[in-house]
Amino acid sequence: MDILYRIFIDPFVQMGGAPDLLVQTLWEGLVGGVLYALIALGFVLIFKASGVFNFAQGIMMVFAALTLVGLTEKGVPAPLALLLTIGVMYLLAVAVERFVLRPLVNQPDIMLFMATFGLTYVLIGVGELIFGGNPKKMPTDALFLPSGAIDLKILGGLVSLQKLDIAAAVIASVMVAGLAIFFQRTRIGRALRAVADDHQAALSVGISLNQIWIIVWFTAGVVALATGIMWGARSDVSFALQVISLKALPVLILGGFTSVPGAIVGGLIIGVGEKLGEFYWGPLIGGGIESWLAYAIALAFLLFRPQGLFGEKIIERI
Amino acid sequence: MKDDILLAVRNVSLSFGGVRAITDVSFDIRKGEIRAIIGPNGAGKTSMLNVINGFYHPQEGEILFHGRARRRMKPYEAASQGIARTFQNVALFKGMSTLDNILAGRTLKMHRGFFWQTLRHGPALAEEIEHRKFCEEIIDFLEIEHIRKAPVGSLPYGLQKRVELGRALAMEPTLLLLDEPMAGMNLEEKQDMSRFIIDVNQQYGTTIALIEHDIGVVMDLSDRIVVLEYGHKIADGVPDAVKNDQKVIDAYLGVAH
Amino acid sequence: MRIAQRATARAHDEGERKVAATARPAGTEDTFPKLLRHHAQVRGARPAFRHKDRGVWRTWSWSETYDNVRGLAQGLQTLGLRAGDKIAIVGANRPLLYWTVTAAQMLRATPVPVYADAVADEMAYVLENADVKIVAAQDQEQVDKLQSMADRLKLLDYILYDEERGLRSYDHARLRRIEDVLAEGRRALDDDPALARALDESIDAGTADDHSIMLYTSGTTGRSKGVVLAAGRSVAAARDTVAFDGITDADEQLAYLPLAWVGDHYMNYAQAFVAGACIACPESADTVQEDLREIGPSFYFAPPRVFEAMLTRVTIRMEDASALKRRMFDHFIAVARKWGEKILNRESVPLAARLHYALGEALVYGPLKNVLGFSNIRVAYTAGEAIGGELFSFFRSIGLNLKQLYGQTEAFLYVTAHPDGAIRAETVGLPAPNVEIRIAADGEVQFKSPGQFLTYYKDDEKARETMTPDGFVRTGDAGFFEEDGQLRILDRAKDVGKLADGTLFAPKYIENKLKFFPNIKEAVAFGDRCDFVSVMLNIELTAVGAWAERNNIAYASYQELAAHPRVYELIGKHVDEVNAALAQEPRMAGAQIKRFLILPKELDADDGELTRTQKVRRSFIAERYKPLSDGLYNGADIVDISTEVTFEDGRKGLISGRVKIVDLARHDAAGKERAA
Amino acid sequence: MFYREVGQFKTTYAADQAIFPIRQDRIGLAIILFAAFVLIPLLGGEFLIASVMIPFLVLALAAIGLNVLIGYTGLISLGTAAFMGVGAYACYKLSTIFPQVNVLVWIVASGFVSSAVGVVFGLPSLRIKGFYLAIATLAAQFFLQWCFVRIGWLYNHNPSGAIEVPGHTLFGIPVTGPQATPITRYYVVLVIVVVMTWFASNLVHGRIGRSWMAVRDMDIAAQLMGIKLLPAKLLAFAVSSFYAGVAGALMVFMWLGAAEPEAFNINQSFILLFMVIIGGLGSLIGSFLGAALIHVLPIIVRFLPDALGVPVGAATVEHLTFVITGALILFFLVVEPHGLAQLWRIAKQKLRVWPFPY
Amino acid sequence: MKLKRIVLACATTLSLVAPALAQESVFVPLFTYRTGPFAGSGTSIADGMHDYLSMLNERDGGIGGVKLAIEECETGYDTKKGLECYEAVKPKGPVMVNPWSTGITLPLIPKAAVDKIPILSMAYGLSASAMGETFPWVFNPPDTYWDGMSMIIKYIAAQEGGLEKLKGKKIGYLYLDAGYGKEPLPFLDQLSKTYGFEQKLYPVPAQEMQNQSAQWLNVRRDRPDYMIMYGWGAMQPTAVKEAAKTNYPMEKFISIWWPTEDDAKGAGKEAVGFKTLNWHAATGDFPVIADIRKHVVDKGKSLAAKDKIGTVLYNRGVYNSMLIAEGIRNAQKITGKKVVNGEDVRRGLESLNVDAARLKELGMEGFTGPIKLTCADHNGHRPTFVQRFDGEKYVKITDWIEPMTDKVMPLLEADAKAYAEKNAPWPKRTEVCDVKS
Repeated sequence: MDILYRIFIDPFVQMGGAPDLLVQTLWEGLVGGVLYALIALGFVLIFKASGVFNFAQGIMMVFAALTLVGLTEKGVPAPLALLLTIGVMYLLAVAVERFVLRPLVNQPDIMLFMATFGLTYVLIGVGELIFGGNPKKMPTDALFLPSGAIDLKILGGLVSLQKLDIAAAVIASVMVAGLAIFFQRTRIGRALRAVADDHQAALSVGISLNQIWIIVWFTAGVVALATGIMWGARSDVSFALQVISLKALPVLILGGFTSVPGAIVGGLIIGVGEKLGEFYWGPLIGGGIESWLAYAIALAFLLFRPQGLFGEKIIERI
Repeated sequence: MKDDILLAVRNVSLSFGGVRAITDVSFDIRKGEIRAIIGPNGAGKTSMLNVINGFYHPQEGEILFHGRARRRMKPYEAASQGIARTFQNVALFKGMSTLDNILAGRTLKMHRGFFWQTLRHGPALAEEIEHRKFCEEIIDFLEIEHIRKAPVGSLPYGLQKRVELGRALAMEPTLLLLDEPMAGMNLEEKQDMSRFIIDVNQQYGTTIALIEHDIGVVMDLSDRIVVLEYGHKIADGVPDAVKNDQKVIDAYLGVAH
Repeated sequence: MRIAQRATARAHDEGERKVAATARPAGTEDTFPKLLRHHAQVRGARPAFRHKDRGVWRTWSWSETYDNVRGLAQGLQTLGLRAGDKIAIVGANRPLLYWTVTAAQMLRATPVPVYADAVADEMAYVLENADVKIVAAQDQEQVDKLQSMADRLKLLDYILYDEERGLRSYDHARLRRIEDVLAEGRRALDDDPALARALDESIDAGTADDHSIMLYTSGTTGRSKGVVLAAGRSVAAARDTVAFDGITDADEQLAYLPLAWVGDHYMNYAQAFVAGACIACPESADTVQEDLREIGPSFYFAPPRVFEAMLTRVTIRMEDASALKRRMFDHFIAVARKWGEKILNRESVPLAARLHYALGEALVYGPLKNVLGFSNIRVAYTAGEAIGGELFSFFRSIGLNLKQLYGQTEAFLYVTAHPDGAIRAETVGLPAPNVEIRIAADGEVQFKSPGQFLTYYKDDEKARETMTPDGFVRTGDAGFFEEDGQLRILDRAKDVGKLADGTLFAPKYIENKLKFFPNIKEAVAFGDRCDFVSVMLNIELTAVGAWAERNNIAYASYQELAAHPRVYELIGKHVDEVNAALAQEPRMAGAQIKRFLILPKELDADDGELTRTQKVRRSFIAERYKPLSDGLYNGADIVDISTEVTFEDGRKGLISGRVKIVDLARHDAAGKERAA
Repeated sequence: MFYREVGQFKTTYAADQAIFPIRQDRIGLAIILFAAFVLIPLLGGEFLIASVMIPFLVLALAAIGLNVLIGYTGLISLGTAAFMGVGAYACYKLSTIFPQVNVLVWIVASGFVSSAVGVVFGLPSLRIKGFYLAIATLAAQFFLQWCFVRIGWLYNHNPSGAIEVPGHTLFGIPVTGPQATPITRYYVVLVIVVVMTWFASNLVHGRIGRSWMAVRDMDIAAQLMGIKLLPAKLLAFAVSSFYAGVAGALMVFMWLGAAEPEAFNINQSFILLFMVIIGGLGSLIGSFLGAALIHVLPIIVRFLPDALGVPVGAATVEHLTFVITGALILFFLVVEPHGLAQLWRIAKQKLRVWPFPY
Repeated sequence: MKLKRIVLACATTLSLVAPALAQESVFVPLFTYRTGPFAGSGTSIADGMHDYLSMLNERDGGIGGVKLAIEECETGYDTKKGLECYEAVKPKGPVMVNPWSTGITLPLIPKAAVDKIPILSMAYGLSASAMGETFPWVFNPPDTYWDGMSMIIKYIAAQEGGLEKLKGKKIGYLYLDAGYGKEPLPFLDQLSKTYGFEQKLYPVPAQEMQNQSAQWLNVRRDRPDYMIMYGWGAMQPTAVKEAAKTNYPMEKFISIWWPTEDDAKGAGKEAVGFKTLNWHAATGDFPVIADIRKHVVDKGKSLAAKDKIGTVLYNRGVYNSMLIAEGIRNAQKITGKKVVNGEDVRRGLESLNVDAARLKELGMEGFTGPIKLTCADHNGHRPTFVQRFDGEKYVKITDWIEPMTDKVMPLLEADAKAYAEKNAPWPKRTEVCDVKS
């Protein structure tokens, strides 16, 4: 009975007992979720336009952040470094298109998936070769990112909102909005949407498939950079961040591989879910369950809706 | 013999998310006959086959096989009751050889368990060889000796269709469903395939239901024909009757409705 | 095929073959059934027949074969086959069909193998002419053909078939499955010892004078004739050559040639029955090459066109190889050409060359022979037509002991054969054992041989014409003996003519020289009583097609390719080379080719342009393509032609187009070129 | 070139259905086995045996397991390392609870434990396909790894949090622990790997293998052949996990000697995945080739510069190894998407038709 | 020539005929990790170890007239690669190995006695290996993690005014959820019972090192009076940042000896006050460092970044190498041999006695305290001090704090015994003992 109490009653008692903590937990979950969502967004962009399940999105994030930090450490002014990094991400997109996607066109999806594994290893190696394996500090000030916290004394307690986290949320919203406009309003964006449905249709818009790939990968690279800056500012920029990026995978399951809103909503659900789980239920089984909770949530979800939250129902044709 | 009804479709309706694929269709297939289902594109022919072998479950109506009614049946149950099938777009196991594909059709007839399978000696091997013999008869029958060990993915389309037929035959079906067995074939290949279909029907007494676009072939091959249009049955009968049916002529000439 | 096949033969799984200790040539038996009985007793467990069926090589030992043949004989007897009756065999190489031959011989009936690809009319003629009572056919296709001509064959009682598919629903009043006949016969023999005794007696009663077989010659002119061969003579002839080539029961050969051809009957039936060797039947015509590789025969016989096709395939496949590999291949083939034949002939060769050759053996020749299925071959023969020197020496140089023989149906094959160590492409060798040869005054080759035929069936008149009064057989071929005693064949005696200026004109000789080029499939030479020699050519579609592909020449049909100017250029070079070669030969220098053209369609036996053995029917072609043959001699450069063709499915159609005729420069006898 | 297939004909189906129907292949196999059983122990140094061969064999076994799942049944799994972990921990527990039973028994038995766990995590595979399933298997990876850390019972509450391998003997010869010589351990691993490879080969060539491949190539058609998807997939999970489990037990007991949960982390899963991909999906030989390449290549990269006298920092070499591994993966995917096994098949085919190109 | 080398290289890698090393040298392999997730820490340690030994070679021509053959082997902090390194160096006759990873140490422990290669796992690895009677071949000076925990508790007690004041206090323990972080758990449990404080546990899974917000939310809820951290790699800077975010008083946040300057710097000035244990200085103002600069760094023979010299982990590497060098020197002294082997160095380490005078000779006066090992005690259980981060560097703020050896020893003994039992048959000690304590 005690067990049942601790599982089903106690956590809620705690929530009620310290609403400020609950709010804080939710906030932390939301912020974490936003960052997961950003990584997932990169996945979705690429998957939507090229059908490639880009496992390298995580390492792209690390690589982008490392490049930025590496450049600033070399004394390049931060804004310039930012531009240069964007340039590097563009070159990366071109290289990926030229050396990975183009030769692998028409290969089964799993091959492209594996190729992004190879890409991951190459980027890790190159990244470490150039920047070394040391964790690096994100020059938040130089990038005009706020620091410090806003402390709200509410609910009989204190809810502390890091300005950085707020910035992350704002940037994420801006990016999503920007991408939405890009997809809805621009010619290239429409082509990108078309390519997801029909490669031929895209060609009729007058953009070659290769260009589209470059654009998508570049866009994903920029998203990765933004994500990298945020994560880097929260902890340090190091290759260990890549493991965290795996968290975007359950987000994808939840949101569906092709849905931008799905990535956002999925990210938030996963973020909040795992924080609540870890905070209120984790201690029951010794804590540290965050490492798999997200996957478990996604898996449970998947069993009921195999195509994800926003994915289209798969009708099998024969 | 020929009047025994093997399979009856009774008032079957099927829809996908509101889109009607089949509406209240009934017909039957007699033992030992070659039954054709024809109709313009999108008439619901393939859906009908999918209903028969349990891949789709109709919202209304029922299917009687050997006189027993069923509404929901899994495809593998259909298989174990003796319904085999080929596909419109060849659905072979591309990574396997011709022989392995045909042997795969014997799966239901093979019973040696996991233990013997790991050893691949004694009973498992004996069983494997026994079924190999059976498959060799099919290979001989379909005249595909020369591609016995070739991976099917690399075979020309016509041969793939033949292998697929072989795989279905390996199941020793009572009812064989052929979905456009001659699509994309040239004249000679069509003649060969027609010969095989007739031989199967005669030699093994297999009942055959087939979908085919080549009306000439259908008229030659089949004993009776069902004509579907937009999911409705518009005619049913022997080739001559169907050929002269006004509705059928309209459907094929595309008279406005 | 589910015929008795005991475990004995299974010991030879995986193709392991051991020389049986009991190997010794058969002795006194003078008929094939007696030979069979002998082997069943002496080497009962040794494999006699193999057939790739349902994916594996089913094998029957000699004793199983004997049992099966006896059963079949009994079954045939039940169906009414008696001594002196004729039974036709139509189909591909199948143990059951071979057994039918022996079973008939057991009953002292005469088997008559018929070309399976013959059109109904031809076949009907043969069956009618031979007074066939029963036909053993392979499958539905043959049965259908036979039934279509049933009204013409008054004597025909039964049609037997091997493969049941498609036939089940046929009216079985006069239709039997060979297997069933065999099974019934066996049952009868088992049930009734008297029958078995009677059969034994029938075997014993067989004499050397029995009509062992009747082979219909295709004949370049007129209807084919049934060559009647006697049992004793056949066995004696085979016995001689078995000894000559040392064939034993360890030998194995692939039977893939038409049953009705003397080559197959001699090599795959008579010799095997004498020596106790094993006969392997391929799975289907499509798989012969593969089956050859699997079986790996030790004795091999093929007409030149088979070797030619093989070399063509080798060349084409090598064209697609990487540059490095091609260079290696070319290098070692050059080495082989230089030393290979010498090594094969056991001449003295420098050690360095031997080593070089050994390296080539490891890298090229060995693998090549492996891919072609030649690795185990001890002796290979070619016959039927002249073989190109290049072609011949190519196979010899890579270590295949290929020899030529000259033979005739009337001789029961062997007239001459190459002895080991003295092998030249131009000659056909020394007289075979116990064969006497002489050159008649008009240059015709005449012989007397142990296997010599008895007569032509129902045509003693013709037979008498063929024989000289002193018992020699006229071959109809013109030839002469070289200094070393080897015979050299020029052409059909009646075809050898003279140009208007009296120069000797041997059309076949020129045609063969042309056909030795892989790009030329057929050649028809004209010139008798004309001012000069001219030829009509067929290109080899595979070879020229591959060449065209490499040279970016687009074509839609054979006709288009044949008329392509660059193809003309290519073929022109070949013809010119032939001229250069002819110029080197004193007898032939005058008969160089002055004009040639490439025919817009492939010559085809179905159109009567070739015989069933793929020999050109010169006069028929000249007549059929009259505008062209006229054009060759009236100086026209371009001639329009339209001609009827028969498609594969039997439909007829019309082909029309314009054909270009090309003039060539002449080589003088010293080899230098001078204006024509 | 080395193939002389002339005269190798089959008179029975048993011979025709043999896994190595060509005599030269059998000879080649015999040579390889001879080398593995005789030459390597005889001539190889301790490093070769302990750090190259044993890991290579263990990884190859795990790769075979993964290949059953991905290559033969078409189910992507990113949790192989965790199943290896299950095997390792199961073997540890079993051998400490029942120390009197021979450890080799437990190594095999641990495969069954892993198998059972594998089946549980394979259950979603009926509803989930493709990448979705791949991600679902990550749940297994992280959850199981968490268990290894969190459940003290699994590691007998060792303060080190690791499982350690006590010495066990077989016929008086130490097979585990520090007393066991590399050669002994090598033989144990080799025998197990050879036997299990043989089993796997039998499986994939028979009815079960065909039904897996049918599910992989065209699951709809497979169902219509009468193949039930869930049992087929679960069996693949079970067999795959069994192999992974045994490999995991071998890894700890025969190779590492002690292991922390980190030994079974996601990286290990990825590396096994690379082995299977580079080696060739749906090929047992490929699993070996892939394991050889992925495991041995870094060793060579690491020792080569040194041996060549080129001073390259240890760290640089490590980075280069990453780049090279990644580049190789890309290279193979681009040049030969079907992996080393396909190269091997092509090479073999070339040798068979030598001197012809096809 | 190149070809010959390649052939030779292949021969050595594959057949591994152990290449005969140049005579008159002592082979010291260094297992390092300049790559992988912990490269940040590993690089400094590797540089420190490498540079000190190189300095000895450059300055003194080695030890006792024998050159040191130093060879780095990259482990990437990966157990499998570590074992590979071990197998690779084994044929070359190393006098000891420094695994620099608990994961690598554990499988090596049983091998040491068999291969006769001593293991020096300096303040990491298996705590119980401090018991020389059970583990004659393993050395883990100068402290075990349990010693560390006891000293942190003692420091906290000192802040509160005595051990008895701990009663009722809440002490949080943030640890890497792995063997290393979990090891002190039973000891902490024991201490909390003894002194009546409440322990709060915050495990950080290895994959979540950089994502600790949940743990720190718990911290916020529980409001522990003190926080203890056993972290590693990226976990440490993240923890400091999270602590700052959570407004946790930095002065009450005490870590075991692994955090670096960089780990704290990330949180900027909010990290001021963060404390860690240490047993050696964290500056470069010592003769020994000067010598390293002079003989190694300035000659361009060091891989170390200039600003890292004299930092916590660099100095730790130097300290580690000092132990190596002294062990070898001692072995030479005991055996009288110049070229010593693993067995000799085991004896050398066992009778190691670096006293104040010797430290002075080494140019390490004030750098660290004396250390003495015995046959029974392979650890030394040396006192440590607490250093406080001042925004730039760590500053020593306490005097030496002695560990609670009395509490630690029984645990170690029990553990060693349990280890020997679990790994039965564990060999009985037969090795000679030069110094009976």
